[in-house]
Order: sequence, then C-alpha cells, then structure tokens
Amino acid sequence: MEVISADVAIIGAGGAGLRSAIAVAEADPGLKVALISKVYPMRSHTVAAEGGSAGVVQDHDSLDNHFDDTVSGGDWLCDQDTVDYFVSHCTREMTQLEHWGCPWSRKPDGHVNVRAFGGMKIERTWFAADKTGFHMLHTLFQTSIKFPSIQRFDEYFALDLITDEGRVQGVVAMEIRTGAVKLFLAKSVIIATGGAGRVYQYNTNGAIVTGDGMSLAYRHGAPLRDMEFVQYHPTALPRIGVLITEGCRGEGGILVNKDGYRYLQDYGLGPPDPWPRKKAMELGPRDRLSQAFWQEEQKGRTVETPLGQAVLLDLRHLGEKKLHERLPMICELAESYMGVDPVHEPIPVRPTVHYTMGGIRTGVTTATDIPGLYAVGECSSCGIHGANRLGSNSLAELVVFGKQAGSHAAEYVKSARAVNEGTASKQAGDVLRRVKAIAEREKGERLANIRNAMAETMEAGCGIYRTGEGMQETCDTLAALKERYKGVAVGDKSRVFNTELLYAVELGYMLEVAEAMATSAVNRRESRGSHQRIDGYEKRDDQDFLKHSLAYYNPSGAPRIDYEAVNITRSQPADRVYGGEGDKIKETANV
Amino acid sequence: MSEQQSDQQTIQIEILRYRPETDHEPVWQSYTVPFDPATSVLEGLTYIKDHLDGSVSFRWSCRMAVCGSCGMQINGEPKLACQTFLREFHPGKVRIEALANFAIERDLVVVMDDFLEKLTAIKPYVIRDQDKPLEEGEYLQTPAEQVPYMQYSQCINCMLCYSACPQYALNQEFTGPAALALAHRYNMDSRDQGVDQRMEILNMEEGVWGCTAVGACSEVCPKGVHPAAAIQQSKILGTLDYTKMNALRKFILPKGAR
Amino acid sequence: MSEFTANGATRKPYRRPIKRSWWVEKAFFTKYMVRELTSVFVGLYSLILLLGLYRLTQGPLAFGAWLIGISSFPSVVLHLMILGAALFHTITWFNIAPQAMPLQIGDRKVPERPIVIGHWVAAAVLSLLVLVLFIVL
Amino acid sequence: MTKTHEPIVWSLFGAGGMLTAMLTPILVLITGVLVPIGIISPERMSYERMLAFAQNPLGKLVLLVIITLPLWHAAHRIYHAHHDFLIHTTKVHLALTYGLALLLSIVTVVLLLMVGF
Repeated sequence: MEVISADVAIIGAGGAGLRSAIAVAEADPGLKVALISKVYPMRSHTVAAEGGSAGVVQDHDSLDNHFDDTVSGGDWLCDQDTVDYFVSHCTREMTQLEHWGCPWSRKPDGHVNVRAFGGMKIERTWFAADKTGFHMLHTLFQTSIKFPSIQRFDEYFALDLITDEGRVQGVVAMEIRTGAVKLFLAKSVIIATGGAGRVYQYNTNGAIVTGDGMSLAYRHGAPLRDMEFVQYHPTALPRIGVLITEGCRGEGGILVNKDGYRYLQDYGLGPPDPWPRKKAMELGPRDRLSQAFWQEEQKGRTVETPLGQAVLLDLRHLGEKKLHERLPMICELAESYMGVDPVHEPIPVRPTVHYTMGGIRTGVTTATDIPGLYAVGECSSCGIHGANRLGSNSLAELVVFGKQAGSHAAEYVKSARAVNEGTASKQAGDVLRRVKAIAEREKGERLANIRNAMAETMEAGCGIYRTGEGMQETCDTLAALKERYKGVAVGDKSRVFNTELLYAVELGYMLEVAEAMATSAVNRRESRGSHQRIDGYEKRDDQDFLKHSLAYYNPSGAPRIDYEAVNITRSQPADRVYGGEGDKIKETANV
Repeated sequence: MSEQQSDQQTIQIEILRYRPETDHEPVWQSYTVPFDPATSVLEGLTYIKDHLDGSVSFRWSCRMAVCGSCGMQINGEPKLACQTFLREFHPGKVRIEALANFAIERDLVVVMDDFLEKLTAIKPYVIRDQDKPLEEGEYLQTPAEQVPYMQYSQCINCMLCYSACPQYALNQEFTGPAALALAHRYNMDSRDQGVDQRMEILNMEEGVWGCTAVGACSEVCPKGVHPAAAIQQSKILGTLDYTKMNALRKFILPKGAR
Repeated sequence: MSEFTANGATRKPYRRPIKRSWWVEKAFFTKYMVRELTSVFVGLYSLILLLGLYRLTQGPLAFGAWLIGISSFPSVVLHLMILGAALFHTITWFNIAPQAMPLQIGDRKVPERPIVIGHWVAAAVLSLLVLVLFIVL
Repeated sequence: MTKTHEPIVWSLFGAGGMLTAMLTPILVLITGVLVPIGIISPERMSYERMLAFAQNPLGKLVLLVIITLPLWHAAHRIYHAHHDFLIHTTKVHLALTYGLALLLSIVTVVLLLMVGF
C-alpha cells in the first residue's frame, strides 16, 4: 500500500478545511499539509450557503448583542466561554477574508454592508449578494493556492483514521479515480467534513453531506455531542430541498398561508407591523418558524403544491431592482425549479433539514478527545450553536475555528512523537479488508433501499415535532437497518471511479450518525431549541436537561448516552422571547 | 423521488458508458425513467443509479447549480444536469455524454487535471506589495468599484465553457475561458496589484491570444460570467502592456483600494 | 474482475477526437466560420480599389478601362456579394465590440444593447457623411 | 507558453475591423453599385476627379487607410482560420497572409506617391 507522509492531514476542503490548511501554512510554512477531500474543493457544500456570515461591525452593535443573540438563539445550551471567543474573533476573520479578495456587498461609502438575520437584534450579517458561501469558499480555495506547503489530494475518499496508543497517526483514503487505497501518515489530523443532513429524506444539503468525519471520530471513541439538535430551515423548495436564503426575509419578504395570512403572529412572533423588524415575525429564529409551519399544516392552512405541502414566501413588494441586485440567485432558483418569477408571484417553501448543530465534541481550541485529532466546522460541536444555531453563525464558525484548528494542529505537531509506521500499516490493512468485503460481496441488498428507509424513519421520528414513541421506533428501525447494512452488496465491481462502492461506505457512516441523533433525542426528555416534543415534555427543563448530550460509540448496538454540564459564565437561562414580547421585556429591563 | 408515482410519465435516457477496465471505447446504454415537471436530468440519473444500474458514475452534489459538479453534454449541448429538466425533452429522448473537449475518466466523469492547472496557474488571488493590518479594517470598495469585476467572480468552475470552446478543442494548451475570466476578475479588483504578474501568462500565444472571439463560452455559461468579454478586455490590457502604453493602461485598471 | 488490492486499477482516459467538420455540425460555429470568411470579401474589395489606384497612376485610358470593368454586370454582382459580406461583418462586429468596452454609469453597468445601437448610429452618420461628401465635393 | 507579437496584428485587425464595419458597406455601395448603374453619375468617379482626390494629401491618407487596414484585418482572420481548419500554420502561411498585407501596403504607399501631388 502506498504511504504518503505529511505533518498535518486535513479531511475535507470546504470553508473550514481550507481555512485550517491556510492557518497551518501561515503558522509554519515548513509543515507539509495533506488536504484530502472526496470532491474538488470548490464543490464542498460551503458553496451552497447563501445568507451571510456574522461579525459585529456597526457602532451601535456590540459583542454582547451577538453573544446574547447566539446564546438565547441556542436556548442556553451554548458553552458561553466558546461563544465569547467566537463573537470576539468573527469580525477579524471576516476582514481577513475581505483582504483576501472576498467580494462582500458594500454600502455606498465603500464600507462593508450588513443585513439582518433571524433571531438577531441588530443586523451584523456580512453578505456577498445571496451567494456568501460561494464567494467565501472560492476566496479561500483561490487563496490556498498561494501556499506551496498545502498539497491537495482531490477526490480522495477517507475510509478511516489511524490511531496508536490513543493518539491519531494518520488517515486511510482511497483515490477515487483508480480505487487505490493509500495510507497517509500524519502527526495531526483535522476533520472538516461538514454536516450529516443527508440522513434525512428532505434536506437542503448536497449529496456529499453524509457525516463521514463524524463517524470516523465516533468510531475511534470521540463522543458526538448534542446530536439530537437538527435545524430545519424554514424556507426551502418543497421535495427538491433547495435552500431559499433567510436573506429574503432580511430584505422584507413575508410568509403567508393559503389564505394570504401572515400566520407567524399566531405563534408568539407578532405583532406583524412595523416590518421588516428584527427578532420578530419572519425574522424570528429558525426553529420557531419551522414549528409554526408544522402547526399550520396540522390546521390544514398550508398550500397544496405538486411537490407537497408548502407556505408562500412573498417577495413581490421588494420590487424587481432590489430582487435582481440583492437576491439574484433566488430569482434564478425559483424560476428554473418552480417556474415562479418572485417579482410577480410568491415562492412555495417549506421547512427542510438544513444544519446539524451537533458533532464531534471540541472546544475553543477545536481539539477533540483524541490527542492530535481536531475537528472544525459543521462536523464539530464546538459549543456555540447549542440547541438551535443562529443564522449566519456557521459560516463565521468555519473561519474563526478554522484558524484555531490550523494553528493548534501546527503547534501540536512540533511536540508530537514520530508516527509508528508499523502499527499504522497493520491498521490500514484492516481497513482495506473491510472495504474489500463490501466490494466483493456477490449477492446482497441494494443500498438505495436501506438509505431510503433510513431517511424516511429519521423524517418520521426525529422531525420538527417529536414523541418518545416515534423516536424509539426510529432507533429500533435504525438498529435493524444497521443489521441489513452488514449484507449490503454493490453491483459495480470496477475500481476506476466506482461511486456505488463509495455510496455504500457513506451509508455506513450515515447509519451510525443517524443512530447517534435518534438515541440522543429519545433520551432528552424536554423541549429545547430545535428538539421539540409533544408527548408531555413540551417544556424546557433547565433542572435536569440544561446539559450537553454525549453519544459514545458502541460497536455492538446503540450508543451509550452520557451528559456534561454546559459552560455558563454570565447569561442565565431565560425565556426565549421574540416579537412584541421581546421588545416589552427589553424596555422594562432597559438592557 | 420515490418510484411509486402511479400516473407517471416516463422518458428514455441514453447514457454514453465507458468503464476503462472493460470497455475499449464508449458505448451507449438506454434506460427508462419516470419523471414529473420538476424532475431534473440529475434526478433522472440518481434514479437510474438507485434503482436501475448502480454502476453509472457521475459527479453531483448541490442540486442548485452553484457547486459546478454536474456539467455534461445533454443532447449535444453542455449543460448542468441539475438545472436541465426532463420535461424539456419529452416526448423525445435524452442523450447524455461526458463534457466535450475533456478525456472521459469513466461514464460521465471527465479528467479535470488540465482545467485545475490552468485555473491555478493564473494566480487567482489578491496580490499586493503591502497588505494593511487587519486592525485597520476592510479595504474601502464602493459598489461602483465592484462593477468591473463582480460578473467575472460568479464562475462556479463547471467547465461548460471549455467544452463549448472550439479553440480549446483545437489546442489543449489554450488557457481557456474560465481561467482567463478569473484572471480578469482579479486584475479588475481595486484591491489587487498583480496585473503585471498575470500578464506574464495572459499575454502569451496560449493565453488571451488563443481566443478568436467565437463567443460559445458566454452562450453556455450558466452563471452569465461572459468570459468572452473578459478575454476581449484582457486583449486590450495585453496590447497596452506589450506596447508599454502605461498611461492608458492605468486609465482602464482600477485605481487601487483605499 | 481483478482481485481487490490496495493499488486499484490503471486509468485509461478516453479522448474523443475532434472532427475537421466541427464547424459544420453546429449552427453557432457555422455562423462563426461565415463571419471569419467575410474578411476574404473585405480584402477583395481593397484589392479592387488598389487596382483602381494603380490604373490611376497609368493615366486616363487605363483608369477608364478599370471604370468600365467595375461597371460590368458581373462586377456589380460581385460588389453586391461583397456588400452582403460587409454588412454581415458589421452586424457581428458591432455585437462583439461592446465586450471590449465595459462602460458603467455610477454603480450600474451599461448593458451591451445600447452600445451596439450606438455603433449603428455612428455607422449611419459616417455613411451619410461619406455619401454627401462623395456627391458634393 | 510562447511569447507573442499578436498585439500588433490584433490592433491592426481591430482597427481594420471597426473601419470596415463602419465604412465598407457605404463605400462598396457607392463604387460598386450606385456609380456603375448610374444612380450616382459616373462623372463623380471620373479620372480627373479621382486623380485630384489622390493627389490631395488628405485624399492620400483616406485612400491609404481604406485600402491597407482591411488587408491587415483580412490577413489576420485568414491566418487564424487555418487553425480552425486544423491546418498547422508555418512561416509559409505567415508570409502568404501578413507578408502579403505588408507587401500590398507598401505598394499602396508607392502608388500614392507615384500619382503625384
């Protein structure tokens, strides 16, 4: 087996992977960085992010405001020390991106412009029209070309981590275009593989968002934290799942049911006017808006479309100039997928799985429980998102903690012991045998059946509103699917660019991540953020459940669930209030 | 898209298959796929992969025409499979082939190395003699100063322009539309001072001078990047660079960030 | 199928050859080729004028013969073909010219259409001027 | 990457292109159609008038431009069209296109001098 040695190996070349690669290169140009990604960097799912990236920049705004919006948005499950670090470094990283050429949208005077996002008191979302993720990713990819110490391994699929005496020693990956399995020796590994939205049937995520890195770390003992919190984005195209950015609502777009009524006012987010207005109505947090849709659907007040139930996102009053200038991609998407021109017609939308709050447990330094292993971006749970991510915090997270991961990995490598190639090669041999078993199995179940069954049970049991019974059923179904997965067979026996084999391996990752989500969910007997129950646990229980859930891998069954305290420094849990209520309390407490 | 749509229309999809370990040359293979007005060609391909023939290989991810993975020839035209709909071809059939002007790695997957080399060769990053400290905040750049380069920054690297460009077909050394448009994006960014370095690549036979303004690149571009325009403007910059008319060149280039 | 080993399989990328008739098979490229070949007619017209200039230096008799030559029926037909080619060139040239002229008013890019129309207006004015000068002077 | 002198010929091609786009149609119409069929009286192109025009310095300049620039335009396009026909171009092709344009430009200048002042 070919061996490639590097100082730092990074899995995933999206916003987080690229930023950490650059950070290692800047920390020490002498360190060899192997940037491994199963797709070319510009295809990473960061490219699909539309809305924006948060960073306090206006004089009347403050780090505390950003801190409060994040912590209250996360229903107080955020680690406040990490949030403090995060909010105080966002603006610097956004400015770094600007210096690297990122085309942030501007005010007439040339300063960076910002707009409002759901759950945000004062607007602080930097944006590049409605393609912020795209421009950030391309800026980072193009800037990474400047650093010779970063060697890219495009279209290499990560099969497993190599660990020795509890320390990470490298990665085993397959070169997709030849099928060759190679051993990457590295003193430090950074996982930046993104979220796991694809475990759900309807999601806004790309095909590659299958939780690979989460599963790799999980299998090697790193706990997956807060996995039960999966964010539904309130406005995505029905069935297709393509995202319609929150920026539409930031610009003044409204949501109406089939009677043309702005239904959000019935769910504690009103009064509807004046509009647009921060932290109210359509600019409430994502979990509230998604929950409101579910209620409207129960009451039969949603619109029937060929692609399923939806509500209407009305942008007509914004006018053609503003729509084509500020939301060009949205007009394109609505036109080509739904045959709807937003200038003249409202866009049918519905909540769709969008973001995985949970992930590999890390902290401010992005270090995981395994020495030498770091995790950054959506695959990690660094502690800032809590039970419900504030819109535009995740793009900022990529660069703020990407820099952390790179710098700390570079630091770690200096003192790390040399890699033991012997044990590494042996482990790599085991990995090869595992993949060989799947590839060479003659008869077995078609993986699409298992995948669809997983996606359907997750949607049914771990959706917007959950019941203990429903979640338990999902856990049982997933356990059965894991059994069936042992017999999955792949028809394609070739080696060159065999994507069917990769889909089979991905399915293995997804089943484990889905099980961690469902098991963590059924054990959380309260409602918090995006985890809402309607079986007697409707209330938030700060007594027993103001704590992070931890899912530990169990090779022979469901994960062991444990809990750990939430780091609370200065913001005590209070009611999450938005809309009129929020304003009232703000006046009284003259915060 | 589950398969139990009852009153389902179906359509014929023919794919140019090529498995290097067994095929000596590409061979057409036909499939029948159910669809409705919102079914994209990409969803047709994923249906085939899930239910009919798992060995069909193709690149895809975002399904919203922003990642650039799913470029392929659809009925002879270079298109993004996720943004092209089966409804457009019914009742006719859909013939899908890997992107033209690139070697086929396998089925609908092309070899991208040449494209990546060209994209990275033109120094697609801000080049400055001196970068001001981050503490001093962002470079000022008015919306008016963004107009000269914004269009050329929309490229999703989907390579449709390369598959449409006859000059790239005739001469693989040609730098090509997307790379030249990206170079122009940086040349026209008021924060960049790297135009001279990029001219060393652009002002070559295989650089902008490999283009004869056919314009097919701008026709097929799904993001309206208009690489043909970027190249014509780069030819003028190249000419001014060659003839040392620096005064006129300064007039065209952005004034530099404040 | 070979045994599943660590070193995978050797790649065999397949290059589809470019056909000499590439510009015949697509209307867009045929139009491009016709556009390129209009230059032959434009060059031919310069040769005709050059011949006229040469005859001019040889005196009235030679120049008179050239005049008669270009007044012949075949010559008029040829000039009509050159005219057709020249007009096709003008259309395609004016459609491309704006690409090299990125104009903007404030923070709005001037679209290509007005610039194309501007070129046509300029052509019309110049043509009228030439016609008038030719008749008057 | 090979050095290039393309900017020179491209500039001539561009100038020739704009000139021919603007003026060639009306010129061809006048000298090739209107005068020959008599809509404009042939007297306008008589030997005496044309000689006077050619002898006038401004006339010389106009003739030089409208004869030579289109030649360079045509030479450039014909040369590059070879690539489109998959013909590998050599020095011979350079001579037959740009070389010819240069030669004919020199001939034009000589004739314009010979015609006197």
